[in-house]
Amino acid sequence: MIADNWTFVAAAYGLTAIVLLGYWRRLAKKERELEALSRRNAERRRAEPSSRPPLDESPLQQHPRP
Amino acid sequence: MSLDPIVRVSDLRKVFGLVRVLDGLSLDVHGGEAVALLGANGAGKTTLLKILATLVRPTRGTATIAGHDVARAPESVRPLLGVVAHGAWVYDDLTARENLKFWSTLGGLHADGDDLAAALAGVGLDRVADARVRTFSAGMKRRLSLARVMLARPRVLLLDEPFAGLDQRAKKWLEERLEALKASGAALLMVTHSFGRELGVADRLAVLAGGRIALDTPRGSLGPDDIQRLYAVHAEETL
Amino acid sequence: MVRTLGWLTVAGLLAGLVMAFGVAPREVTQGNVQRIMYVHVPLILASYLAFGVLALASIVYLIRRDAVADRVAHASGEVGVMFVGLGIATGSIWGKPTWGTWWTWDARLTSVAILFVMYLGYLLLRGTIDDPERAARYCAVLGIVAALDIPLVHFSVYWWRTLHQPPSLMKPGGFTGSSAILWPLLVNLLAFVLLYAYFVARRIRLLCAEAEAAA
Amino acid sequence: MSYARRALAVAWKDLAVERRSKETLNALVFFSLLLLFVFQFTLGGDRERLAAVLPGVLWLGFVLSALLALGRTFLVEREHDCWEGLLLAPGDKSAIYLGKLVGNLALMLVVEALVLGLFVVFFDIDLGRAMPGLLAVVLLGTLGLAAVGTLFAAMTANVRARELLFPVLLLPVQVPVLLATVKATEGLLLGEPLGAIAHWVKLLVAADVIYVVVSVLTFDVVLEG
Repeated sequence: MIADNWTFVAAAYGLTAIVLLGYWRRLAKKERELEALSRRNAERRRAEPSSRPPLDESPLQQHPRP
Repeated sequence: MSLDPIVRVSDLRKVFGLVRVLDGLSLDVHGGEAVALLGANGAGKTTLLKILATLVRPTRGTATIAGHDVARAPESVRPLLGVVAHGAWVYDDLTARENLKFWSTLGGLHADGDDLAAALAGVGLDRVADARVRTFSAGMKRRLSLARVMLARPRVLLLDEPFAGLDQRAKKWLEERLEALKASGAALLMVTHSFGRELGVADRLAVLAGGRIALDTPRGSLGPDDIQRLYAVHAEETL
Repeated sequence: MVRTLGWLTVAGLLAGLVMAFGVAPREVTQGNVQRIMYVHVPLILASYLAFGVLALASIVYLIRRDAVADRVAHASGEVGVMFVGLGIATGSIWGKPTWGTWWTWDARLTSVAILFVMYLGYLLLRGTIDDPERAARYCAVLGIVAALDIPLVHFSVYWWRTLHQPPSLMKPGGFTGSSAILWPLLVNLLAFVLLYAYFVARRIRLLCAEAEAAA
Repeated sequence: MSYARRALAVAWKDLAVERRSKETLNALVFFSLLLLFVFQFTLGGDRERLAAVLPGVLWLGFVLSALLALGRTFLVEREHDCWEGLLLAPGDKSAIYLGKLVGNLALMLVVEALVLGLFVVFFDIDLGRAMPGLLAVVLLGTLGLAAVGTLFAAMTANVRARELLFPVLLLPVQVPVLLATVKATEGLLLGEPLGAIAHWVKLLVAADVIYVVVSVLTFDVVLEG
């Protein structure tokens, strides 16, 4: 009967809990950030509806000349 | 000039990241007609060509060539296309004849030795047919890619600054080739920056600004300076 | 909908814990350290589910070019890699007291490690390509190739191992399949499948929101 | 049947460009000489150790040169701006894939023959008995590497950090092929009959079929630009 090393069991379950919670919090945080961003965009868009975004063509992402 | 246009673009929009490069662009080109597309750097001229060439998907709006949608049915559009872009699509380590043979085979054409020789002679490369393309000048490479295009006898020709880097003799020669293609019923859409003799081929001028066609006028008797003025008015006003 | 799924998951996980520590017997040969199995095995099986869903979503994307299918694949890949990574970690934590070493080239751990690296590559590819449409297409192809590769990986690793050491089916150190162990395992498996579904749903919603914000 | 002609045209073009420029071939020849010296310095002296490690060392040499060769598959298209030309070629794009695959296979087999030759000469190994079996294993293994390698080369051709991304994507997927080839080679060099490594050969055949079929089916999507 080998010794009951609960420490290993705790480590395994603890690590799993930490990582899963961490992922959950990251999701929640990103959702909040996005919420704030879209609210700000909505306000900005209401403030000056007629403005046209700048015309400088960003480098074509389709075929960047490496 | 045939009646209904071969190339129809309606309300085309293309967004790169946050930038609306094309925003509600509409343009038609008929068979046997050449349209010169002018516009400031970055106005979206090359993007329009790439969308028509089925290389880039539009964000919204439709573009059709001979009735086939370039985004949904690229396979039926591609055999109709002749594209002469910045890159001349040539392999430096192959000879002119080998390049031509490769592209014609890849295009599914059954061009035999004489067709290749005739095409090379047509673009004045017969003497250097078996020389490595590595030794060619930019103008010669452009003529080789034009020979490639003419072999396929395309119904629509998309040209991205075809005259750039050519000397006077080569420009005159290219002009004749494009007139011949127009006469054979092909539709030409040519992006260009200069207002000089290159526009001789064009039946219509279109100025692209603000993601849309700001001006679309038959060239008629307009001289280089009228075009310059018209361009200045339309191209700058919306920047 | 997602909120109820969330609470259901929490309930499932709690039930799993109760089963793992309360109901499940103390394993004869290994002692309590064997309870790690109730989190290690479900994590790995759930990750297989994730990679299966990823492959299916990739096929749907290639056929219908439907952006949601691509997001399902993306979300499933992310959660799958996290689960399989945790599966490896818990497996090696479990291996330490049982075999005395953190890592052994045991057939199951080896093939799981290969999956981990393969699908890490999937996430890397997705992160490298800026244009969303192209990223979706390439990742769909990789998702399918990787899924087809899983059986090949399993066969090759098992043959490679069995020539030297008897295969350990479900967990390191042999598997005494008695029903007392089976029920806690099934409950935990259900809990982790629910967790997988919940995380994927939240991640898809986030991806949709990001796409809208960008448009 | 323009499909076959187009595939052959691509293969011919790649081999012609390679024969004339010899860029990749030179790099690979130099690389295998380098490999030989490194193994000579580290393992040369002790014959038993070398014999035990030879299968792994041999296939390590093959895989590394495969990575070099496969990573450059679409380099000529990118450098000469011909990528769009391939995109606009009408018809089924998998013809281009098969053409590139044949080109890659030819190049890799040449280099592998060289590496094998160098090993036999410098380490004076007797391959006599193992030869027919080894030939089959090398062919099947190389096809496995090239099939997925050519597909992933197309995927990573226009991507940032492609030199890093290509091996990271290819190697994990190729673990079954690597395991099978090394184990089969080991069996052959120990003089075991072909029967003893039959299961590895079957795995290689299965892997090759799967890889080629899935690559042909999905190449159109990858080459869409």
